[in-house]
Amino acid sequence: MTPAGLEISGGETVLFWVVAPLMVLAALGLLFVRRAVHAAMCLVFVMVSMAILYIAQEAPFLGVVQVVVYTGAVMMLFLFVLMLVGVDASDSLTETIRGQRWVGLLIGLGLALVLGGVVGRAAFPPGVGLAGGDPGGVANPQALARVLFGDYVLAMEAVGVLLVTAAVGALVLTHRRRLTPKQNQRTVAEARVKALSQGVTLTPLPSPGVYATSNAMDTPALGPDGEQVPQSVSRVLRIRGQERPAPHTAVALVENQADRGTEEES
Amino acid sequence: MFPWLTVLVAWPLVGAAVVGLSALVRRRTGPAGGGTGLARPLALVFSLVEVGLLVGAFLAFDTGAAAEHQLAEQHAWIPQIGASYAVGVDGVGLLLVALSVVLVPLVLLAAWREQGRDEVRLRRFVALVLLLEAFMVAVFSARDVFLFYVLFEAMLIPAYFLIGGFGQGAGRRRAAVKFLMFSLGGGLIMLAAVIALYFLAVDAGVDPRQAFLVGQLTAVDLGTVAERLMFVGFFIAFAIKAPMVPVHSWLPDVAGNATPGTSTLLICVLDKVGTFGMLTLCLPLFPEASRWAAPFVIALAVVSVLYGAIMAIMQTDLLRLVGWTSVSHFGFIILGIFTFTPLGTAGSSFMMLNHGLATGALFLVAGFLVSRHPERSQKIAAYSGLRSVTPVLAGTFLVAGLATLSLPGLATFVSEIMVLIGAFGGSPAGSAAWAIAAIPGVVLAAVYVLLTYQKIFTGAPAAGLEALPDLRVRERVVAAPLVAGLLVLGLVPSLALTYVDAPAEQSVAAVTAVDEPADAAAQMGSDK
Amino acid sequence: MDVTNYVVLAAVLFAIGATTVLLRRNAIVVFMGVELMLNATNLAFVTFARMHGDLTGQVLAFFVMVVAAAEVVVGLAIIVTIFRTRRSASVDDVNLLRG
Amino acid sequence: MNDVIGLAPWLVGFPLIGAAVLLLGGRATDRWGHWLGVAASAASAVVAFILMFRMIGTPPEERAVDHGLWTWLSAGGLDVDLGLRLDPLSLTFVMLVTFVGTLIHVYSVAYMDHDVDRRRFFAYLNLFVAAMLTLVLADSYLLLFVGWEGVGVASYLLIGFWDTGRPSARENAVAAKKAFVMNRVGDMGLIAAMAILFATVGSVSFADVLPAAGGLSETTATAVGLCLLLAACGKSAQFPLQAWLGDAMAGPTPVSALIHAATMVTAGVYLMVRSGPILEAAPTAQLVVVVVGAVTLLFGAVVGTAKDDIKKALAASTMSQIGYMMLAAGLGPAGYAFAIFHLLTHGFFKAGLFLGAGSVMHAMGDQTDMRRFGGLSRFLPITWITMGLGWLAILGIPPFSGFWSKDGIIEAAFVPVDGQPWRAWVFGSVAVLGAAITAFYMTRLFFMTFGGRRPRWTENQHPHEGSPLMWWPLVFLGVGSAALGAVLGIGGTFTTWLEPVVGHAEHHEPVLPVPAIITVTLVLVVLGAALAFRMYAVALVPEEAPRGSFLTRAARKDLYQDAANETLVVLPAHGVARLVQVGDRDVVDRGWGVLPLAVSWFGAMFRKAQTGYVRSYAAGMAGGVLVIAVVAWLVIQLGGGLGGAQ
Repeated sequence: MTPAGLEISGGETVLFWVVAPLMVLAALGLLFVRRAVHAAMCLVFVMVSMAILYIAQEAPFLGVVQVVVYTGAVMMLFLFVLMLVGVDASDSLTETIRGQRWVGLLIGLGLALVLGGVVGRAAFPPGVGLAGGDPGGVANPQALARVLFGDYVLAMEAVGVLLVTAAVGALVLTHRRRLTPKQNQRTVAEARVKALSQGVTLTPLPSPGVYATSNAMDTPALGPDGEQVPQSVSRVLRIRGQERPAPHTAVALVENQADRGTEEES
Repeated sequence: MFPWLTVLVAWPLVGAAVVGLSALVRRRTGPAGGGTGLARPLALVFSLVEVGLLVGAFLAFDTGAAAEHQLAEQHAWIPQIGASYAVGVDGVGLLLVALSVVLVPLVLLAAWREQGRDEVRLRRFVALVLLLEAFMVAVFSARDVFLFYVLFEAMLIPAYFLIGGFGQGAGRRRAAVKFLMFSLGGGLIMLAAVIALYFLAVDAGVDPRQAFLVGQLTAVDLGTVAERLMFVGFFIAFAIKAPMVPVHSWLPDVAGNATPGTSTLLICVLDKVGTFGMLTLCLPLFPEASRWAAPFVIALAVVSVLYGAIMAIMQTDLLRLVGWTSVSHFGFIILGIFTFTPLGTAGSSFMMLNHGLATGALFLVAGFLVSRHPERSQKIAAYSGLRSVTPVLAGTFLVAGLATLSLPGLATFVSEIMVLIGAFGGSPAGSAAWAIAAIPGVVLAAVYVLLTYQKIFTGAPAAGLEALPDLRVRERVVAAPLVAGLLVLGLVPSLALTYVDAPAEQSVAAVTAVDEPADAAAQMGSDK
Repeated sequence: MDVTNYVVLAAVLFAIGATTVLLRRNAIVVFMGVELMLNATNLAFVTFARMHGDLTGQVLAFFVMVVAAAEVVVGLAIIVTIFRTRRSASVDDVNLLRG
Repeated sequence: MNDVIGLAPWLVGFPLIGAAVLLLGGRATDRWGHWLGVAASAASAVVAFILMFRMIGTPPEERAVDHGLWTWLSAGGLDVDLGLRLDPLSLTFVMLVTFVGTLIHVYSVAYMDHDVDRRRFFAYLNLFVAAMLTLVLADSYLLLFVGWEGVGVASYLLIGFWDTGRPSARENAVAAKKAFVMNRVGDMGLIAAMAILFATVGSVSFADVLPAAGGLSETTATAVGLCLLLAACGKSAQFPLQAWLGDAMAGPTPVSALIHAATMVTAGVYLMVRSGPILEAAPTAQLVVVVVGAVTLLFGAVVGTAKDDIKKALAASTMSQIGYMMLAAGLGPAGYAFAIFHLLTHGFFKAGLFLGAGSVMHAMGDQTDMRRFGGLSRFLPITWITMGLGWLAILGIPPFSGFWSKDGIIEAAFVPVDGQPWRAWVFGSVAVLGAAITAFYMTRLFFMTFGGRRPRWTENQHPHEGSPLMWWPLVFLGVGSAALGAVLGIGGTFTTWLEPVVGHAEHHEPVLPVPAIITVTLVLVVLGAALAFRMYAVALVPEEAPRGSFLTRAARKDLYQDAANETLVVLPAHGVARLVQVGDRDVVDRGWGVLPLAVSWFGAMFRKAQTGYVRSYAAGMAGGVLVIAVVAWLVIQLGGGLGGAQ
């Protein structure tokens, strides 16, 4: 049943049936993927698809705004914050609030059913279409601009103020007050000298050992007595447990040299 | 005509504002007066000027027409809901206004050193007292039910802070909340009745833009059931305020935890709103319901008389004891009002005044006593043998106590005997028997007063109290007007009775004028 | 095909968004759910505008976008602030309003 | 009479001003305060004499004068003028109060010489005189009540005069409180009586009430009469409210003499006589009055026989003598005159006896135990003689004054009322028996104090007569005890004097001939006195009281009056009070506490829903939306589809 004033082309139908299921899938991804980054990507997909649908629905301006504002700005902001919070922060999907999962699913399903049911059963007036409603055939952005800056100019202004306020608010909220004095080279140096008594060295730590058998960043240097020097390996590697012992040939070599040295002396 | 009542209400408000602003003055002139600031002297001056204004109001009042509400003013306030700013006083209202106005400077003076030397605290205290004064004056002169209700609730605000913020006892916050909850509970029930009254009045043809004027409402026939329900609504609020057994529980806690000055204002003046409301609202607005409820009310009143007195005897805390004596006295007042005799009603009206003077004196003197104790103990057992140490204090306490037990020659006696004699001839069934049943209250009064005096002032002086200072000049200045007032009104009570006689006659006439159902009248006739 | 299909799609997306809000614990993902719901309503607005031939629907969708942008800014700022103090982005960890 | 009536208010005014000056003046008046007190009382006495002489010169029917001062209270139909009623009855009292009062003031100047609070004492004494005069001069029950309670307060203050700084301070204070509270119990009766009178007669002034008394129904009159009797019992220490009088002896001795012997305690008798017309309308009440009088008469006499404390013995005697007066007051007009006559003579001889006792105590260093006296006649001759006169007077030995008044009462008691001879026999015998016991205990008192072959003093006693200020009043009172009865009694002078007030009593014949009554009485009196003489003057008196018979022990304990009061009144009352206290705390207060508890219980319930988890709240919101949507949908479906669109 196609309304009289509104012709839906076959192309649009195809477009809808291709895009809509993908959108739903991506949206469900929001629900089920573990990593927040992936969820964000899903949402980006939904939004871009949404922009396509807008354009298909005679709203080219909104379609462009959707891409620029949502995918371009909002989602980038999301990704930024994800970076701040930790990109690999992933939810465990086990539920901690008792019954929340079932309640949530039930409500979601219920909403879908009720809303869909209402829409499905409602009798809508015959569609008009924007081209039919505007015989002058003014392009969508101009028409929208007339309404926005005509009937809704006050709301427009208010929304502008709101945006500015939000920006300032975000600044204020994320502003961190400095609680300790600013560090400079001198203070750092002084602090290290002061910390000497606690076993900190002023000099740089020894560099890792360089041996032909390995690429060396993960192997400790050897002291003159053949003992391995753990500090010479990066702390990160040590904590991750990725350090390797020095090759035993090198150890033997050093020990031999040390023995020879002592023999010569004796 | 000069708007005496509005000025009397507005002046303390101005005072409170000026006291609040005095903070600015001091900052500009630098610390002066030892850091206690201008608040106390300013407030005292304001309250004394208010006394002067009161004299003006008395001169403008025509005692020949004491039953009419004089000095009346009326302006539209919120005409959409029928509320007007209508004030006016009959003799009873004027006396109670006078009581409030006279007690405030005395309380300020009595509390001069009570709140320490912190300037901010002092300023708040006196500002609250002045605010309370304004509300009290206003509530006694309100002639619009809605205005009355608003003031009735508004008084709770300063009272709450005075109890909870400036009290002495450890349980003052709890007591303040208890007071507030009881009062608000009563006020809520009253609010329902007030709203119902509006609709019924409008239905009955009262001008909806002035539907709350007492003068108009008295003429409205509300229908038996509605009238009785509304009577109950008003009465419960007033009984809580009065306070009457069994809704008295808040009173002893407040008396034991608030400062004596606060208790004086609260129990000696503010609580009179309860009995005043019964007299000036319940009786004229709901005459039939008043007659219907009278036997029950009288019974409760007599129970209050005895109950309060017995509880007073059993107290170990001096200030709580004084609080309980008030329960007993309010019982007498209510007994007089609800036996519907001109004598009893006039006695009750007079007693409202006298109780303020006598119990005020007792509270304040007890406060002077407590303030002398090294630990500010309120326990009676903490004192002993002080008659020889502080003879003037002892004498003043005894006089105040004798006034509380209604010694002939003092004003309280006149009112109490008027109530008892009047109640005996009252029209509700069983009045005579209940009046007789209330008489043992006078014996119990003697017991609680003299037992207390005996414990505190006789015997050997308690250790640590042998060198307490006697009453200071400031304290004597506080006690003297109260004692003098009690004596003068005791010897020449007609000074006050001219104000209450005609209103009493009128309110009794208002109640009894409504036609009795024929069979009831016949039955009453055969009883006599 | 019928324009109501778009509305049904909007309803389904809205429900999914709501479920996301209810089920996910990562504050950022929850927030994404909110965005999804807003977008779903926008789709409905646009569809209705087309259906009725009235641009007001598009205007409203536009306003929703702007307000949503402002909301995202503030909301994310709040999330960042909370993360800074509590080292967590889970909405379940912020339960100071427990009665 | 009218030219001097303007002086009457000064009777009250002088002592009132005296009291006010002394109380307000404080220590500044310490030096001369006591003389101001004496002067105030004396000024009153002078005014009383002037009024007295003027009244004697007035024809009997014009002797009653009401002198209004100002409208006291006028409200709600009760109009009471503050006014004084001057008639022979009140003037008799005024004379007694001012004359004896002044003597006692003078005596006190010396007696209280060493007391630092002497000024306060005189202030209270003045206050008492003012209140007592108000009581007797009042022209209405209401004003009478002012005086009535005024004397109660004065008595309270004076009994508890030594309420700090002495070992017995607390006991004195307790005694004072006991007196006031028991008086108040009686006062309830007066209040009730006034209430009934106002409800029936519409007034409480004597001028309205007394003439209307005849018109009262007998029930009303009986009720009023009994209420008044209750008041009288409280004030006059009559059975069953007698217990306070003995303890009241804790006050300084002049107080006991003035208040608790001569004047205040007899106010009950005054009230009865003043209310005569009401009692006459209520024969039942009259009978009760007589019974109360008779019981108290014996009660006091029995207690008196066993007391070793000289003041307590005299107090018991006072109680007993007032019992005589009360008995007479219940006999109607025939008894009134004798009641007042005995009141007057008793005022003199009992005041004399008390002041004598005070003199003895003063000499013996405040010792009151008669077992530690003895042989004092040589050291205190004036006291001995004056007390001797008092002793003979109270015994009723002719021609001393007690004989004239008491004998009249005994004769009146033997007159049958309403043709009921049993009453005459019962009450007559009680009166005679009482006289015999009186003779016994007074003789015992007298000889234990002054007689005996050897003194039983404690260490370092040097008894001597006090200053002239102390013994001159004794002399005056002694003369009064001896002569007053004869002066006023012979030829019925006093009866005639009172006739305008109490009415003329027709003469009725007693059941026994009068000479026989007198003879029997005298014989029994002499026997009682002789018995006492044998036991306490001839025989040796042990210094420690022997255990004694059951009756003696009971009498020493005031016939267990305190124990009875304790068991019958105090304990139950205390129980009730405890019950009320516990009830208030656990039922009323806790009952109201249930409301906030319920509220907080509900709060705790709802609090559980506030998990703090944002997602729970979101679920709530979404669920709410869902529910609303479903409901709206259902409503619309049932209401016939979505409106508007076709």
